[in-house]
Amino acid sequence: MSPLVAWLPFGVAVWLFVVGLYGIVTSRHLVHLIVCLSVVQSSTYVLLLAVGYRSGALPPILIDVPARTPTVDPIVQALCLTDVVVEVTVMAVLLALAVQAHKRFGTADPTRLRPQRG
Amino acid sequence: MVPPPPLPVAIPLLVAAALVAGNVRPHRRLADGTAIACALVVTALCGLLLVGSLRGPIVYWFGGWSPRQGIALGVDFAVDPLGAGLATLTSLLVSSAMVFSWRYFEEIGQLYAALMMAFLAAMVAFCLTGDLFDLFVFFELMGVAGFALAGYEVEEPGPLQGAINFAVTSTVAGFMVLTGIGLLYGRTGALNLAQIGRSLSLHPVDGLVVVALLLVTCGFLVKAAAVPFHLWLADAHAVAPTPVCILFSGVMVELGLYAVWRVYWTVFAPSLGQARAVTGLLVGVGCLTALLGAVECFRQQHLKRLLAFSTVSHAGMFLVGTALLTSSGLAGAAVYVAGHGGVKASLFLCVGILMHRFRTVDAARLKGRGAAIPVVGGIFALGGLALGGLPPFGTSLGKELIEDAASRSHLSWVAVVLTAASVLTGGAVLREAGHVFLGLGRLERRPLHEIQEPETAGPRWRTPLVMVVPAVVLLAAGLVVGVLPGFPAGVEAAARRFVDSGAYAAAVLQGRSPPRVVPAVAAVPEAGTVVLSGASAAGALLLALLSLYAPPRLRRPGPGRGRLRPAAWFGWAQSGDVTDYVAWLVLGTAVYGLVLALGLR
Amino acid sequence: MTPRQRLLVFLAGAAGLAALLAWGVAGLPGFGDHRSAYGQLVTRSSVPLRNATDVVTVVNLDVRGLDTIGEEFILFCSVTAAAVLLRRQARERVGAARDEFPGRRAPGRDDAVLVLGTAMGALVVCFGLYVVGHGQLTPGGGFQGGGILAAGVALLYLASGVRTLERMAPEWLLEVGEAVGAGAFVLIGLASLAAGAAFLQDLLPLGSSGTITAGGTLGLINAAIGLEVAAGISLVVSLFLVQLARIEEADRP
Amino acid sequence: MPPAIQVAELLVVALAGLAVVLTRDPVRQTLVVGFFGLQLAVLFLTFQAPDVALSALAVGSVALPLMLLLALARMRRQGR
Repeated sequence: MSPLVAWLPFGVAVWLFVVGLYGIVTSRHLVHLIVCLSVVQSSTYVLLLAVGYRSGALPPILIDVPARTPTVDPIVQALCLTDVVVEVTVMAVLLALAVQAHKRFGTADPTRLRPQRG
Repeated sequence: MVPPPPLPVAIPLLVAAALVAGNVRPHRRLADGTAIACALVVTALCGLLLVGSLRGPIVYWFGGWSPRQGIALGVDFAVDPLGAGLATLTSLLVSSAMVFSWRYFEEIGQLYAALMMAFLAAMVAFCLTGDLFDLFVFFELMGVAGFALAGYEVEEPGPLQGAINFAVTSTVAGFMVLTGIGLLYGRTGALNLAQIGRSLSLHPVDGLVVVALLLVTCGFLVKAAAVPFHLWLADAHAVAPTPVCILFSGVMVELGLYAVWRVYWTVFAPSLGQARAVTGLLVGVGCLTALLGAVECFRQQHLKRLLAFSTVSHAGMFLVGTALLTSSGLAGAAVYVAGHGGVKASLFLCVGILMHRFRTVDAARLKGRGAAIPVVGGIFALGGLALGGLPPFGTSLGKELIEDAASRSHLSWVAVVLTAASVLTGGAVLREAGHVFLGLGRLERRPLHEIQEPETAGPRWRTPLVMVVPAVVLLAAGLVVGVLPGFPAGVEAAARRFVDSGAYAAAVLQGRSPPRVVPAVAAVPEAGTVVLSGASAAGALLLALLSLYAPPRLRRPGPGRGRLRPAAWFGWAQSGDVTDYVAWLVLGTAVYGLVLALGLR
Repeated sequence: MTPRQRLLVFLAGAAGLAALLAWGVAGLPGFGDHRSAYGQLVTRSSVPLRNATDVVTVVNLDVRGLDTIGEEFILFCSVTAAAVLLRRQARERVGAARDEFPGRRAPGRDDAVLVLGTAMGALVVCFGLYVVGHGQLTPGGGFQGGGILAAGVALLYLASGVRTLERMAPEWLLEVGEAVGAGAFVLIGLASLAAGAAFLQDLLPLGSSGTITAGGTLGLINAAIGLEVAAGISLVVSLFLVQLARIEEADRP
Repeated sequence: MPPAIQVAELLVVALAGLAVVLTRDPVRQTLVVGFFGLQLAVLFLTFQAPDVALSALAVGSVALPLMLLLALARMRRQGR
């Protein structure tokens, strides 16, 4: 049991990745699809933060802490911050596209956007 | 004089911000002029960096955070000749695109120019960076600008669908890359490419390394359109505005490949070396992509879609060259990329001119009408011959170098695949040249349903000079690449530098310049492959004539139904449905992973 | 593809992908055992070198500042992209949104809502400014604070209605604010370059640790990012709002 | 071994992620994704990452649901 729990954070990351992809593939609404994309993205947050975690360590805020206190890794947190921005921005562009697609196609079902033929 | 490496990224970013801020009182000509000037300045800066990096890699640490105690702290630009060369090609194409789009995009003021500048900065930074996470960041920046540019024509269903398919697949690909980065960081605690490579080689190769390689490679291969990750490409490239198409086809696909190999040679090569599993997998995938793209290309009558599929085919050929994991294969691909960038961009511009004059890119509606613009017809036909492999174009030189490198790796059969793909793509373009510009042939075609709205304003009875000149210049550039003496030898030297992981790491982490690489001697293609190139161009011409004049039952299969027809199978996969594409993406990644897992264990 | 075929393709792939990912994460050091020399080195040098106590901010804006420039321009591009994609088209006109919902009252008519909402919005805006200003000291910074500021603006809109908001923060102003914020970040980097140092190298006095002036340029960069993020997110929200009020004369299905 | 609070929060996040995917009605899904964002923020707090938690909170439970609701409102108006 114990090793399983020890790998739980990574397992949750893998789970969110696959579940989000399942949602995308079976989606019948563009907005639903976009939200599922954000679930895939949250998998990367969990993975990054879990990778940088150190048991018993403090957050990397150095107010009132002795100089040698172990802290969790600040690098992954910086990466996660960037990742969060990427999330909100990609969502905004995709939602704008989805709104326009709904206007043009009269539906938000990704499988019913008219296929183009050459 | 070597300029500071941040400049070619910082200047276009600043210009992009200024253009948006100035959009309160839009002034189109001023904005376009600024953007063209900026792109030209960036071209010059990248060119100077290229020249400077011939003497040894230029390593630049942002914020002055150079490595301490052998550990890279900050973010670096590590400029080497191949990266700088690709950045130069990129900025050159952006300059041409901005000149060509003098008459485009009247309704959004300065925002188009701003998006193009941000796109330019992202692509240049992508070429120069030496940091794995920054590759991801600029991948996303390129993506976001690209989605907007692809979906620019929001009045049309096609561009919206293309942009959505592009955005969703590309974003999933980005997360795959990021997951790979997370795994690598967990093992090595580093983000600098050289540092990860060094630290990874201290461990034996295990699942983590294989899976990280898989995720990063597949993520970037989505941009590079390898089968089965190529499905989004035709949807997006066929509908983007013409000036944007030349960037998508001319460099964005190539940038995906660049990232795959930059990461492979710096991060994974110290532990994996020239892994045979990687060569086997990616040469195979490359051949499949080249053939599939070529066949699809030959079936099209929508001219932009035709060119988009030919890009898929060429991406496959580049993948073959680079996947040989030898410097000569890489050099061949680099020459090919340079030649292809010029030729393909020129072809797209010709289609843009047709669109401007006749409001359609459907070959069925264009039959014979192109006779009014014979110059454009000449450029288009020459471009078709160049794609077919006519010496001395850069495309044919690149193809010959890849074939030579393959035969040295005991994969001579690759030449057959490359030639077949060249004959098909060149033949398709030449067929349309005959059909559209000369009115030749007895093709019976039904017009396509969709009529694209015109992209341009202004009078349609003449072709503006700002449209023709870039097309001529770009085609000429594709030719110059093939005849410039010393160019292949220089590229070969650059490629050797690119694959030398040890020297790269020493330069980045210790600041040691590697010993000067003696220019390679054997950078001249063998006589046999040159003859083969000429033959493939002749074959393309023959195929074009055949398809124009052959009796109906021998001609291209129609888009009709029928379970066993390959056409039906292609159509089935190329459904235009993004949920399908993501399903294929997942399956493709799993299959690649299986092959790598079995091969690298 | 039929949904069934698609699901089969996906399930086959997903089973493989999940197995591969599991194989990959099995190679990671166990959860909680992470020891990165990189992180430790940055943590140890952040107070002595920068007088800043939030190491994440130091990493984000200084040590790995280029990441953040890229990130800010991703935001900048996506806001520009949204403006391009949601631009007014030839056959659209602006109509009154509230005609569409006859039975409902438009928000912000009630005095109590107006007073309470404005007060809360003002409070949230103050908090956002605080978070932006103290980014280098405590958790938070330009992005988080900018997000909170945008939330405050949204609250003000809910309380006072879209017309008031348009008068207070019209689209062009938001566009300019966003561009100025993004451009300022690059300018700060270029200023160091012009002064003969490396791009983004800190040249300002570092202030004393624990005060708002600590960290030299970090405060300036946080302010620039805060401006960009607040204006950018507000602009996206207002673009979507304007979409609601747009009616197509000839809707094409 | 992660402490109990992290284990609990991880399980909540895993289930909430599943719930987001399985909620097919986009309007209802917006509420679920807001909850998911909130739980992610709590998880990040237990991971000692207050900076990330704060931005996840600002994005995941304010900006994102607001954009989603506005986009959905536009689509719904179209359908009328």
